[in-house]
Amino acid sequence: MRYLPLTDADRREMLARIGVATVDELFTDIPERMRMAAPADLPRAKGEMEVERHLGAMAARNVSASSVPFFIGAGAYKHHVPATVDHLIQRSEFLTSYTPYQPEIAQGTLQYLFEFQTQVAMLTGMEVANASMYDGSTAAAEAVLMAHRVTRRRKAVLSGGIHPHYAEVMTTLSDLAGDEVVRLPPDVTATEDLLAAIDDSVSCVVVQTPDVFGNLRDLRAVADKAHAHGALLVAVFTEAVSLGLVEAPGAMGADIVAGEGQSIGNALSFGGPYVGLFATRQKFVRQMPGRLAGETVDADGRRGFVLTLSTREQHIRRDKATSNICTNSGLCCLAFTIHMSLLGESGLTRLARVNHANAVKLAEALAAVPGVKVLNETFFNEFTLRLPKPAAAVVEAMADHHVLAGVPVPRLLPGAGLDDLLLVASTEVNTDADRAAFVAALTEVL
Amino acid sequence: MRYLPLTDADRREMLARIGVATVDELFTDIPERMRMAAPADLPRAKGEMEVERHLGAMAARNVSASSVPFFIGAGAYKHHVPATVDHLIQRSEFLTSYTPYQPEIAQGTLQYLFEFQTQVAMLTGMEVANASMYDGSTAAAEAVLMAHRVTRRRKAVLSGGIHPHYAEVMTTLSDLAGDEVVRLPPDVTATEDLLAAIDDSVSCVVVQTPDVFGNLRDLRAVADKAHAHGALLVAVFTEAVSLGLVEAPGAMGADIVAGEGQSIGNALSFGGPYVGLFATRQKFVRQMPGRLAGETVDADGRRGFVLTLSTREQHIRRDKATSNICTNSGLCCLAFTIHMSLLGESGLTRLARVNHANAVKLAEALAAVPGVKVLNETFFNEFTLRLPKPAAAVVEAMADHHVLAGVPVPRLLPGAGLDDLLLVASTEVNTDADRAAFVAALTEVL
Amino acid sequence: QEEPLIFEFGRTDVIGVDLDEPAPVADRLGGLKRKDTIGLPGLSEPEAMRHYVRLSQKNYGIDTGLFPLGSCTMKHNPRLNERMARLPGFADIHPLQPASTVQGALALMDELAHWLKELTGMPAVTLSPKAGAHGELAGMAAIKAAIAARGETATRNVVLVPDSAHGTNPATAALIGFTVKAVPAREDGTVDPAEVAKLAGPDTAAIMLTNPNTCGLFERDVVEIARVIHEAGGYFYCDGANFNAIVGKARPGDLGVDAMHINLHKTFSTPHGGGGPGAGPVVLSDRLAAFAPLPYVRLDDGRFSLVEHAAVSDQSPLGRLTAFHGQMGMFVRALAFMLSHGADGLKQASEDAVLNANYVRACLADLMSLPFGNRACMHEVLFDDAWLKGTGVTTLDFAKAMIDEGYHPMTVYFPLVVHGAMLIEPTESESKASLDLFIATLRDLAFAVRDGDTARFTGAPYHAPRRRLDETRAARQPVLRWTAPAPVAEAAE
Amino acid sequence: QEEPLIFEFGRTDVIGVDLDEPAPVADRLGGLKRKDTIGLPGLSEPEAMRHYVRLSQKNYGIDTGLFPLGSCTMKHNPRLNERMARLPGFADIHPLQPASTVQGALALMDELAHWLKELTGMPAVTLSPKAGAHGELAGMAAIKAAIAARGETATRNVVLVPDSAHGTNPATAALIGFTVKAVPAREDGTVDPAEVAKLAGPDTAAIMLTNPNTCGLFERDVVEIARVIHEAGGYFYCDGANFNAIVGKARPGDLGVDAMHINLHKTFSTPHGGGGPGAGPVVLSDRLAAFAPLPYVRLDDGRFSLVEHAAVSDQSPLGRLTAFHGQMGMFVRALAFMLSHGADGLKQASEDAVLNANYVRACLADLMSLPFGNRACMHEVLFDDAWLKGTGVTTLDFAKAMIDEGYHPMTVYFPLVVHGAMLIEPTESESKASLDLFIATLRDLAFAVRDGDTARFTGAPYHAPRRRLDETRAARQPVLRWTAPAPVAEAAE
Repeated sequence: MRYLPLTDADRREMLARIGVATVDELFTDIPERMRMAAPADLPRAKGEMEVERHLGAMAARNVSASSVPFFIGAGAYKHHVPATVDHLIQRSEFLTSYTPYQPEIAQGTLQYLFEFQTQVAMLTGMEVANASMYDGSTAAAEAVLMAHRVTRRRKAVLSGGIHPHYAEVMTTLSDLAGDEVVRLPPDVTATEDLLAAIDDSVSCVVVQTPDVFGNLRDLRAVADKAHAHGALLVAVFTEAVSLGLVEAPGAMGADIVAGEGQSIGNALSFGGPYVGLFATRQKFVRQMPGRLAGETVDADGRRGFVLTLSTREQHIRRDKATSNICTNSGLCCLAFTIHMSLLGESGLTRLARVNHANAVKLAEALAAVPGVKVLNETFFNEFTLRLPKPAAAVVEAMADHHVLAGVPVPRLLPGAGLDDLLLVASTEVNTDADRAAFVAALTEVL
Repeated sequence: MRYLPLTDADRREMLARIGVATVDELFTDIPERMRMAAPADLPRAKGEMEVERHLGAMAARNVSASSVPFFIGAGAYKHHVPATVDHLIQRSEFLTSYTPYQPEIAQGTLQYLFEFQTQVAMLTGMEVANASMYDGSTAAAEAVLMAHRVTRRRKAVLSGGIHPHYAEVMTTLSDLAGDEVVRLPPDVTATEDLLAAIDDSVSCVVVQTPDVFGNLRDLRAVADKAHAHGALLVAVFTEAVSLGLVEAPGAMGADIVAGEGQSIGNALSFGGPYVGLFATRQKFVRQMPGRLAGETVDADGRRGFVLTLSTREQHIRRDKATSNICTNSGLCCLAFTIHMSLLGESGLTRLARVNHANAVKLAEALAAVPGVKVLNETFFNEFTLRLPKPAAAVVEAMADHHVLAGVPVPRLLPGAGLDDLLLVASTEVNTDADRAAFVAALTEVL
Repeated sequence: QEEPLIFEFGRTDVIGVDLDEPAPVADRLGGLKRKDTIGLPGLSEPEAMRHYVRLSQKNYGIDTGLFPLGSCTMKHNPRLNERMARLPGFADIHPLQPASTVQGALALMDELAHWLKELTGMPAVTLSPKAGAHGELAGMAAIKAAIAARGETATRNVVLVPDSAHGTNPATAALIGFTVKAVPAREDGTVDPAEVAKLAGPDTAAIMLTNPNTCGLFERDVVEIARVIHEAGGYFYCDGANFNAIVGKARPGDLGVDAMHINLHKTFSTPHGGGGPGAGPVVLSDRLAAFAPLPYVRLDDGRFSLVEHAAVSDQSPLGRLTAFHGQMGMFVRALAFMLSHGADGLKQASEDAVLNANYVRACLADLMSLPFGNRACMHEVLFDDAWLKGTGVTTLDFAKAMIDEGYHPMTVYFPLVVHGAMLIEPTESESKASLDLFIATLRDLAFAVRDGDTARFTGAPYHAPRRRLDETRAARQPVLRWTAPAPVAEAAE
Repeated sequence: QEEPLIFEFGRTDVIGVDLDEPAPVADRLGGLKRKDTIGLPGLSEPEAMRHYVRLSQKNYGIDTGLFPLGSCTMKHNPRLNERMARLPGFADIHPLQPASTVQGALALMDELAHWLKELTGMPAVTLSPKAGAHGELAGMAAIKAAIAARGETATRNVVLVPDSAHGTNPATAALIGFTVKAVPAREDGTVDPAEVAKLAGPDTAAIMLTNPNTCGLFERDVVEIARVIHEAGGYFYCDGANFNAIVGKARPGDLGVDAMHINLHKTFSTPHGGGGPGAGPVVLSDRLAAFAPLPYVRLDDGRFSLVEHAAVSDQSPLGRLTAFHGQMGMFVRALAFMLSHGADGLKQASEDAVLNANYVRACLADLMSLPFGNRACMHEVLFDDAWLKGTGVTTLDFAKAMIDEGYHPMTVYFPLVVHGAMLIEPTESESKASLDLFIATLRDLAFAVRDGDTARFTGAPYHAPRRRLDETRAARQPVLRWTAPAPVAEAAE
């Protein structure tokens, strides 16, 4: 077997050195009747060529985003990732390294994490950021738990503009922890009265911008009221590129920012792995979950980086830890930070302008389709359409026309009476031809 | 522009430091009327996404070998290359390094070249090998020139079983150098009388095995007669995998072996880049063309490797050099040597057995198609069919049935009266289904 | 040459990605356009390439040397798996595409689930957890839900956790409101069922047991422990971090396990990537299957679909634990690893991993101290620092000296149950020659300790990108991001 | 840790590629089955991965640092190009597929040809040469064929080559039977047309001139030289190795060039790969276009075809120079580079390359000696060793000391026309910050020379994978392959 270096001769020699006759003698702690007599009922080893054929055939049964006009967003976005990013993250020294517990031989990882943290802090307008979470939804759920720790309260208020999956994750975790979640009803046009829900019992208000329907939210009034009541504002985003064009949550008063970083550097990959971004104020840093890289010096006085503030973590505190997390999204952070370095401020802001311009053009073109209405006053690169038919059926019909048109709202919010709503996203990958194909297919199927 | 780090501010600062006002002042040696006033009449810069689309569309207009039942050989073979190979050759330190002129910081390249040379020598049954040539055909042409140098004669005899492209390259180069080439007529069934062509004026006899029609050649009698007349035997091969199963040229008396190494580690890539293998006897080493890595020690006495015997080369000898070559196929050698290391003796010989078995099965299946005749007595993984119709038309028709059936002999040898012959190759990538598709399509179009 | 931070040489007007500026449109930002600059430095592509390549050169990886980090399972990461995960049909599909356009992806998840269930002997699996600790959360949440369904939420709230457990175990239990009670290990490093019986009762929600445990030993009384817990009405959560030792040799389902997460990045070789991403699917017994989190894949009449919402009639009160369906990229890699090995290869891999660890044990037992005696271990061998006593060399010093010999150190100071722990896991990916060199190096170091060559250890590492780093300073005065240096007044010229 | 040779740790029974043994067949080998064993060592995949990764770590590349190798043009190698070259539609097609199945490939060759012709202002191009020297061969062969077509083979057989030329120039001319005559350079490092006129005559086949030349200077009298050669009835072969300095600034066709090879791996960034593969297409003037080697691409009615055989009526007596159609993999990369830059970007790249070289010159001119005075250079700057005279430090020593500072040395002892040459080519890929650091380092070294710190140079490198290697020994007792050590008689135990 190509992955196993030992030969039978090696095995015999080693068993002799150990002083046992067979390898099974090393497994005698397993109760004999529990030992498997035969291998599992699964196929035998395959060569590389056969594995490629097997998995290649599965891959070929999926319609990839690049192969069709593609307008799906709702928490994951199709962006172009430079070839350099994928090349670099496959460097053996990055790919096959471990959590940098031995910092002297892990400065590569530690330095990029330090750079990543700084980029995330800058981007969100916050003071500090951690070295990433699993994804945006778990980052948001951890933000709520953190807000509880900071405020010593246990009730979170969730805007109706939050991505339903995110709201569900927050709810699941809060239910498990015995905390309370007040989830406002779906708010398609950003008209909910969040302020009314804030009182002295609330630990945090969680608001997403752009929200799941694409609306941009001005957080300032919410921040003010939350702060007046001793609560925190948790700002959530699912489209990191928006931060290149839209006011940063930090500038609008957010205390914790949790978001999804997939858009920068990471593939769609059917939902994972992604990279959760998490930033907060300096004063809350010891309540922050997740791994942190920090600057220090070595025995010769040279600058170096280490994992730090690990007393917050489960290795040390065990059942008193801020979180049970002991993984981050290392390689996805790396992809994020490389892509962000390539973009820089000029590139990110331009990318954001291209996204917005493409979305505006698309919205205008779709608004002209009879029976179709764009519901958004404001948006970045995603907006909500009202269709004259159920959106799910329209999306299926358009897929037959080789256009992936967006996410039917009932897929996210079944039974909410929003069956005729469709979320549509447009990024830099969309061309005029893509937009024309969308309009033509939509006109056809309506 | 993403590849250019200088900003306009940098440029201004640097021009000031140099002491010129504009960059054009650095180009004043170019006669003014010869300087281009406007940029070339070519498109402007494209972003990565646009380049991908442009080239991707071109790529999509080609039928790739993996996408259809594929049986084309005749000098380039479709084999499976492990993912590890391509990963490793893309390591920055291999990919972006130069010819190892500074050996202290190029031991990586030098050691793998030394390993490569040893592998090639072992494989061909020869004493020494160089660090590769451009491809098999140029290696063969260089072998002829080398034979002239060694024997101080200038007439080469070429077997009629040599790949016509190879024979043409040898002829072109010999014509240019004013040397003589006697090219025997195409020899479909390996029945030519090579011995009769050998006399005391001949510098070398060049024989390919397996030959272009797939026949295996026993070189021993030719070697004996050549040696008796003071001539050398140059053995050529185009399918390196055959050496895993068939007697090595060195064991059959070859003095120089020149062959194509593409089959091991390298993609088809429409004909290039490939890797020429070149091996000979120790006593001829100073007449050998091409780069050589050799073992030595450093100032601390530790083993190390350097380029050596460069006095043969054009840097030093200029117009007296053994060859004008100053490039090898570095990265293709690396791919070859990695793949060969992964195979090892067990893997290479098994790979060869699989190739042979697949070819035998295919030959048997095709021989059963009415009107089709397999002409070979012997073969490794390629053989010649006689068809009842012109082969070129059959291949085109089968391509419409999504089977790439082989190379019509007239494509290689137009006007030779061999229009009904088809070269067919089969490697480890072919499955039973592929063979069935071949038989079905052939039956259909005949 | 030192490698600066991107903030020290990047510039906000440099770009490494070419995009045309769009034609102006009437914006739809409603006045929320960003006003301030961000300060993000840009690098041209050549600068970025060199920066990250040079950073990588300061790292150690499996590909560069033996990585004997016990409990972390640093095995070979096949590049075939990387290639497969990058097929556009897997990497370039959106989680919310219509099911008709992702049948292959759903089929892959289904096939992975099948392998995991067969290998563990468990009837159900949830794929969505994003990492081992996330899997623990999913499994313990299922247990909590099952207890709730029994109406025992108020009374059944204690989770038993052995001292030797990973820190994530108690952290997870506590996170979701359980009370954690420690189970002491007996002298041989394993859990005594009698001890468990003493602690088990009507308040027992579950035991969280790692098996093989973090001392590298198989819990030989696992069946009895399962029986005791089940008898008390609790559930058996198994931490599957060390499943790699027994794949193909024993099935957790046969041992009485109710839930177990599987670290795909350990047992099934998806790359660790400097700390992630991982993937932590959880296999579940019949008793817990109904309480798996959403979403999951369903097959009806040859069509796969994704169940993303609980039907009203559904038993499961447990919702989502993450936005989408889990770590697809890792699923592809893990399945490629499984297919490549096959049932036979996976068993052989377990055996080789155990053989390698025992070989290391046998070759070092005369010099280094084994806290539980010189008996067979599983895939990793645990030494303590008894043999260093009085030498002036600590476990940490010894570890750092290994760096100077070109090795990544083993896991140190874990598990907590032995003093100055050194936990060595060679994995099945090491050849005998590689182990022999490693063993010779450790023996050489051990002799140096004996010979009193203390400075070689206390000052180590000497030959690494950095000497020993001051972790205390990092924690006391945390500097967690770059900030622009204060402008220095320029001296008058 | 030293990295052994594969022969020292690989074993013939170890396999890193899994294949099933085929069912036995009646072989068709006619008794030519291999009888002996080969001796090839095999490595498991983890062993192979580590071996080659560790070997790579002993190399220096553009990605790891500035690579100022004059005349070699070590510029950034975009990974986009690698990705494009690996598209199955390019990498996985066979050179002898029916033309109908490779229309995209032929279109790519046609488009690349168009770019090369436009950028050089030449009407024809042959793509098949495999490297620069192979391109020289193609170009000089075309000249030889043209002379033959004129019936002057016997009389017109001298090729003029300046002293400063690459060694491949005289080697190529000699290889195909020309007599080489040297043209001395004038004091300013360029060729004097008067000198050419003296040598030119009815025996003149061609001049081979590198422009910009290997001293980094543009041959300012190139037009006059072309006129002189043409008047004598000869052809102007231009070595295009340094074309990267003038792309978008001047066109060789306008300067009177008849043939010029283009190193795609220099000017258009296909990776050097430790010494290859290269690619050396040759552009040709109208006078030579008919004598291009086979094969070439033709477009008729929107269909591309490949002309692989000369028609009987064809003028060209020149056949194939290589088995297939050239370095397709490099064509894809080069075209990706061209498309990415566009006409505007290519011009900017030339300007930046020249700017960078002149900046280095301006910043070092006070310490190091410029053989032709402190005047503007093109894309590379040439220093000699006059400034080292009497210091006990040679050009080679200085170069090796640069290694200790983390830099790859510049080209040394080439061109031969100046003593102890040091030829620095930064390329357009370096940032100003990178150059400033490089310059500061060289200045620091230059001061160390002045200060008499000789050992820092003569003993260098100290901090490299190897100290200085004994090249004489390698040449005197050549060891060109591994051989099994003689078996040592085992001592009786």
